[in-house]
Amino acid sequence: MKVSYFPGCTLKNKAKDLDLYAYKSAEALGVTLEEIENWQCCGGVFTTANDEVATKLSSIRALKYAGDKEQPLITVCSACHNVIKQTNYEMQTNSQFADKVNRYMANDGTYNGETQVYHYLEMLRDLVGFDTLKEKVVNTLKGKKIAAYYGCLLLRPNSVMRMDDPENPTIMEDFIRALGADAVVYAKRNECCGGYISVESPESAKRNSNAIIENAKANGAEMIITACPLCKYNLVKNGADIPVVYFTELLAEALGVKEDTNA
Amino acid sequence: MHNNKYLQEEIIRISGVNPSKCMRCGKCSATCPAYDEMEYHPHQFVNMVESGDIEPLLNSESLYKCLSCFACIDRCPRGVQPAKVVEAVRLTAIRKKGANRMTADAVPAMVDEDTPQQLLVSAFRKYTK
Amino acid sequence: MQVNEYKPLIVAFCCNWCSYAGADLAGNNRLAYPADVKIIRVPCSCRVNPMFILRAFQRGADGVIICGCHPGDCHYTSGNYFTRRRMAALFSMLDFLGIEKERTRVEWVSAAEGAKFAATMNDFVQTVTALGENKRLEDLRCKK
Amino acid sequence: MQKITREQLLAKASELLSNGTVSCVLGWGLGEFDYDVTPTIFKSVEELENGFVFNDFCGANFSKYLVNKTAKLEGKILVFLKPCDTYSFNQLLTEHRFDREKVYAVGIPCEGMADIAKVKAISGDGIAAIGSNGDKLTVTTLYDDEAIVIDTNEVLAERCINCKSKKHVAYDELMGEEGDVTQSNRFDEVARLEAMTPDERFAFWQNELSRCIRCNACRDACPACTCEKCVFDNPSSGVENKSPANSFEEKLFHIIRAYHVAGRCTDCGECSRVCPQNIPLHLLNRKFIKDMNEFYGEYQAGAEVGSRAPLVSYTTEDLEPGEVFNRGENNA
Amino acid sequence: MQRVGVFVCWCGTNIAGTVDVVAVAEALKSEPGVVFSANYQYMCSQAGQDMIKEAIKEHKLTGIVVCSCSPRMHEATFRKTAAAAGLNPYMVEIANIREQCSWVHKDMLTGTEKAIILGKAAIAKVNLNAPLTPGESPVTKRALVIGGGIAGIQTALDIADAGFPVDIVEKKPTIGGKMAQLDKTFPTLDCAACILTPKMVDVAQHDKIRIFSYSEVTEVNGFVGNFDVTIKKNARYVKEDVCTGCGACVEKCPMKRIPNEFNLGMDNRPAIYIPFAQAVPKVATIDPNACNMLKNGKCGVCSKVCAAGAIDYTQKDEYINEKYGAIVVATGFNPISMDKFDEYAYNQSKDVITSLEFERLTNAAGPSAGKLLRPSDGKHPHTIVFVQCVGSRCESCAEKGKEYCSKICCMYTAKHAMLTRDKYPDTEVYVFYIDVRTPGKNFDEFYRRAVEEYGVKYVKGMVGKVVPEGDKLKVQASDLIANKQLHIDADLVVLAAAIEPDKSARPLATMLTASMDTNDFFTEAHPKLRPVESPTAGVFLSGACQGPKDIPETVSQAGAAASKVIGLLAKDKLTGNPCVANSNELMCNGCSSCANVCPYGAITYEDKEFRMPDRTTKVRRVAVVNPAVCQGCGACTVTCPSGAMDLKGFANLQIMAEVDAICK
Repeated sequence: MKVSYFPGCTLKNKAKDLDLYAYKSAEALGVTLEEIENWQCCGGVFTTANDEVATKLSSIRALKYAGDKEQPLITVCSACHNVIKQTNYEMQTNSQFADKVNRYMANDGTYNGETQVYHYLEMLRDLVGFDTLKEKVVNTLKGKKIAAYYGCLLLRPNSVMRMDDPENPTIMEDFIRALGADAVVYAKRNECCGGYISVESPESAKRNSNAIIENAKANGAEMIITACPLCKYNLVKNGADIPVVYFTELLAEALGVKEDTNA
Repeated sequence: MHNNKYLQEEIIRISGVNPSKCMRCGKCSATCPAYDEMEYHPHQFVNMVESGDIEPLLNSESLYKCLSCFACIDRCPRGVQPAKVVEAVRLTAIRKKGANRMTADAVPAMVDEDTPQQLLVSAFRKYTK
Repeated sequence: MQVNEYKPLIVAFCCNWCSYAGADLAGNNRLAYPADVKIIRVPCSCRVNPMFILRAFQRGADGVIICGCHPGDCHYTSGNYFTRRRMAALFSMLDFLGIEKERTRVEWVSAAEGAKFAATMNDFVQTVTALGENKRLEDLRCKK
Repeated sequence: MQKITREQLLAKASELLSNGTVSCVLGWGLGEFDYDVTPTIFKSVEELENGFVFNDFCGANFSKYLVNKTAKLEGKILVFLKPCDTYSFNQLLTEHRFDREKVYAVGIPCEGMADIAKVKAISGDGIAAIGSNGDKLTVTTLYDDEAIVIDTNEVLAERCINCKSKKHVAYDELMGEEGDVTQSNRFDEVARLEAMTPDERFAFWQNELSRCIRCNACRDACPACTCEKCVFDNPSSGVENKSPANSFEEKLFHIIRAYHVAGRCTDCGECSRVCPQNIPLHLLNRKFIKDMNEFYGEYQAGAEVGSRAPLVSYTTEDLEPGEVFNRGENNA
Repeated sequence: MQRVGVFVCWCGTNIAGTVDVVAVAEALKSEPGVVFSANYQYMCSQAGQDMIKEAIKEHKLTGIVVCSCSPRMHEATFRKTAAAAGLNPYMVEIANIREQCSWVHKDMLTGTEKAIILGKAAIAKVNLNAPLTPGESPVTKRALVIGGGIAGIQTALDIADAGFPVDIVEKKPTIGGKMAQLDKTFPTLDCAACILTPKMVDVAQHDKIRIFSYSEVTEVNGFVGNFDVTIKKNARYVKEDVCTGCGACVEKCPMKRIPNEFNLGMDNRPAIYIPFAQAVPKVATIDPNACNMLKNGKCGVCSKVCAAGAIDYTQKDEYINEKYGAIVVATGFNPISMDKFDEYAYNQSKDVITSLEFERLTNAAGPSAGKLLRPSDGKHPHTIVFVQCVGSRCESCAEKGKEYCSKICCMYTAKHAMLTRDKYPDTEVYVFYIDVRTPGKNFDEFYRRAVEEYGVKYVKGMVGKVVPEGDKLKVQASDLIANKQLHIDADLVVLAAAIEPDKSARPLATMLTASMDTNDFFTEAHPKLRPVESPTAGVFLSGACQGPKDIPETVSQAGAAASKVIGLLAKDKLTGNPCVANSNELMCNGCSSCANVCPYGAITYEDKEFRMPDRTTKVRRVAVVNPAVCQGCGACTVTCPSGAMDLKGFANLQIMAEVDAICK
């Protein structure tokens, strides 16, 4: 299976692990990630304003690129996923906006939200299948107590993201279980770490992140996994005393492709 | 209280939110992770826009405290979408000339060696125009 | 009295439960409307067959109005919903054939809306009077 | 030029007759002229070989005939259905008008049928014979020595130019390849009329409908007009009328007929095909279809058996009759 | 040709003031069919009516037209007058020349002119009138109540006390419904069991009531007065008439770990069980999904210990056919699922419970024997947070929750809060509310007492998030009055879940052709004036299946429904409205359009044989209207393309005759 892949700015820089292991693991699962040519940064956050067009064009270019190749578009960073998925939804549902965008991008032909956007986790669940994944695990993570941290971007707004139940998601827990580990369910897994607020008021980010870590630990977590570089940054920076790793790294480890990456 | 009809309509247009759908349950403010940072809270944004009392919001630091985590949007029983109102008010404020919240000069002081690009991009998109 | 003044002929179909009662209430309150309006009582607005409307025009009516309970208040629960669809289709078709669209109307009048009934009739008569005689749908043989 | 040939259909019909699947065949039979093809019941292979035809004038929609024929004839009837006919077939089943068990339906592909009026417009009157050869019709007339060759595409019937579907929605057996629902421009002409002023529209329809000679061909051919007793034939209906003595046709007959089939009309176009006065009667039906699609959501009568037509259905949020005009003005 | 008499009323000066009644009577004299025309000051007076009667007899009138006030006023009067003179009452037509003429027009000339035209229209119509006789149908004097909660129980008792046999169909093994699970009832705080269980016993002992428990309705045919119902009695593998309810089997059953639905899964029951001590009927039921004997053929303990020999592992579902004159729907409600509201952590912590679960926790017969203990660790909770409106008052397009107010939550929450503070004064009790809605007798007083006397902390605001951490539930909420975000470490969180109609209601409504709203509540025949009747004749509504209700409301509606049923069953025959649709089978196509628009399900189809002109016969499908069910709206007449369907009293020809008369 070949899919279009949008890595995003951080994955080529501070979050190289997220990217690298995504590639390696996909390969091990028989999925080829075809990186979009000349992709541009999604902008990090989606603006909900009706009258913002320019800030959404980079996402639409990526979407259209995948659409032209008749491939689903796979994202791995939560923020990219949120921005691209919300932009695509707006293209599907807001004809005025779509019209404006298509005029803007006159040279590239029209696009009306036809591309299917999957987060890497959704790809594992819906395109690969957790059962298949389970079969491919070589290093079972049995006995590890792992807490999934969703953050806000993967799940909300639910009317658009449609990834899982926004209040009681299971996709990452099912992922953890597929790898053989124990999933720690805790209430704060879908609460915000503070996100970009750490430039505006670091204390706020600290308070939020701390509460998340404490809640995960109180429920027995020995490790936290996430899909978002910013979440990871906030959690680590604000005193996580248990490891916080990208879910792709855990995946690569379980699939036995982590070592040769490092080698 | 001043009723600024023009700004009110502008914010309703940008956000696409109908503030009169609010039934004053306060679940948005109950759910908000940035509540304590804010002078005006999510439900107040909605209610003040509904009554046209916009200026205090425009001048409030609260604009920059919203995390865009969309929890208020998902948990609002009436589908009001308070975060969209906050965003619309903030844009109304920073779209004015010279009203950018962040400048490029300030960046070096903010970063440490682990700062992800995503953080800076997001902050720029949120705080500047 | 002006002898040659044009007086339109209006046929009003009123449902028994709401609009006919609304017309009665207009009478009780002595709310005047032109005598050009002649009311035919039907059990429900959904009893009004498009044939009745065409027949009225054919025989020289200048305007036809159908009055029923407000949507949701139908005595028979759903009759006026059918009326609404049927008349939307019929009126659009008459318009398509070039018949003046102002000659047909559907109005929801409850048993409590005597004032609305009178106001509606005054307005409708005025509209049709301004249009003048119905020539496009009448059957010349039937003209008096 | 049809992709399927008379020989193929004949072979299929003969086979089904011989093996006892059906006891008779409802097919196209030879008429007075080559273009005058008549729906016919064939009861033997011999009758088929002598009388069965299939050419570019086989436009007749057989669905309607099943109502009477299934009631009268013993055994199963084989019927050939073009894609558009299958919609009428389903609609009649929705209305419980015939017994599905008594029919063996064979779907056949259709490349569009010719309009004899268009042929005559090119060849002139006095057609003696029409042959078909590839994409051409060869027309021999009484007055010309040389045969006139006409491109079939030039004389395609209006309903076939705007064909709504090459897909069969009902059959027991399908011959040839299955097609798709097509993107047609069938509502363009309705939209053109809608864009006119009321005066222009009135003039248009006066001109068209005043030609009506009240022959009832439209009603008699219409697969939706299968009433046991038509209101226009029924003295106790109060609207009976049998002759074109007055402006009744313009004012009532065609409006009521269109209204009676509204939501049930599959837009097969038989009304216009059979009209000897060439009145574009299908436009009235299409107006209803277009309106209902726009008011209440897309609905294609006959697309499936048992579907509920817009006029026997409702939602509490439907638009008000007065709003149908506002909508038009906004569009203009 | 009719012989029509015309009677023009003056109504004192009410009509005669603006209409020249003499001229009207004179003008109408020459209309077709008119053989007599008169005017009089008050037609509705005794003298006026006598005049009509005499004229009918003297002139052998076959139809009369009264030009007078609105038919809504005196049509019934003049119909009686006609009937008294031997004329069919439906041969009377009224021309409304008062409300719709003299009262709304000013000058004599136009008034008179219009009155004449209205008279002519009425004459044209009466010329086409035919005598009508209301149809009669017999009434089966037995009622069916579907649902055995307090609504069904009360309805059944009231009907049975009036002397009519009643059957209750209840899908659970016992009647009692939700009320049997409650602890105390607001605002009087009497114990639910103490007031409900005697009623359950009354039902069990009533010689006019039969209970079909563990049963459901599977098919309904027929119409008002003559319903034909199939009831499926699910196999309970225990002979109901033999079982003594001793409970030996329950005690000895080895399969003991089945979640107990009566206690909402907060404790366990065996595979053979009696839901609760006061169950009616008090017989055991075997859960076929749990019983080892039924699943694997191994065990048989209950059979061995049953002294009465009531166990029957071979029992099969049984179908019962019964006829009923009236059907009462009392299918009740359920709290909605909390799955979509996990911001409150219902799925994450045992200590987040619904209000109904709280009822069981505080009920003496509940899983903790009435002691308020946390389900997780059995400890006494010191801080309790109640959250109101969970799933109620949600926007219609929201994917979770209901748009309506569930109505009962404010009061039961006040009750829970008050009782908790009363019994355990050391607990802190918070109630988060959007509005406190207490319209009801002694309701607001009750709520105020909870606040003022019992010290319940009512907070205007909502809970946004519940985070289970350690043995605490961290509650994050807003206090809108103080404009603060609150963080409370609670021990127990109680959610006032919205209520919704029972899932069995929708298929039942289809069987009954009774209409429902988008929320699956049954629709009333009229929201104000006929609140306990469904639009389908003979089907009545009782309790929360029609809308959220508390107990007193349910009981009063149950009584009202019963009185409607009694009124129906007291009749030997039902007289219908004769102005009903009828189908001319010669013209009917059998196309089903009419049935599609009939709101009452009055039209059915049958295959009929017809003789054709050529002496052959043809079988055709034709519509048949049931005059007992048809209400005469006429929707079918317009949808019928062939005009086969017509409405008596408002026939196509009659209305067209009126149109013609007016337009002439």
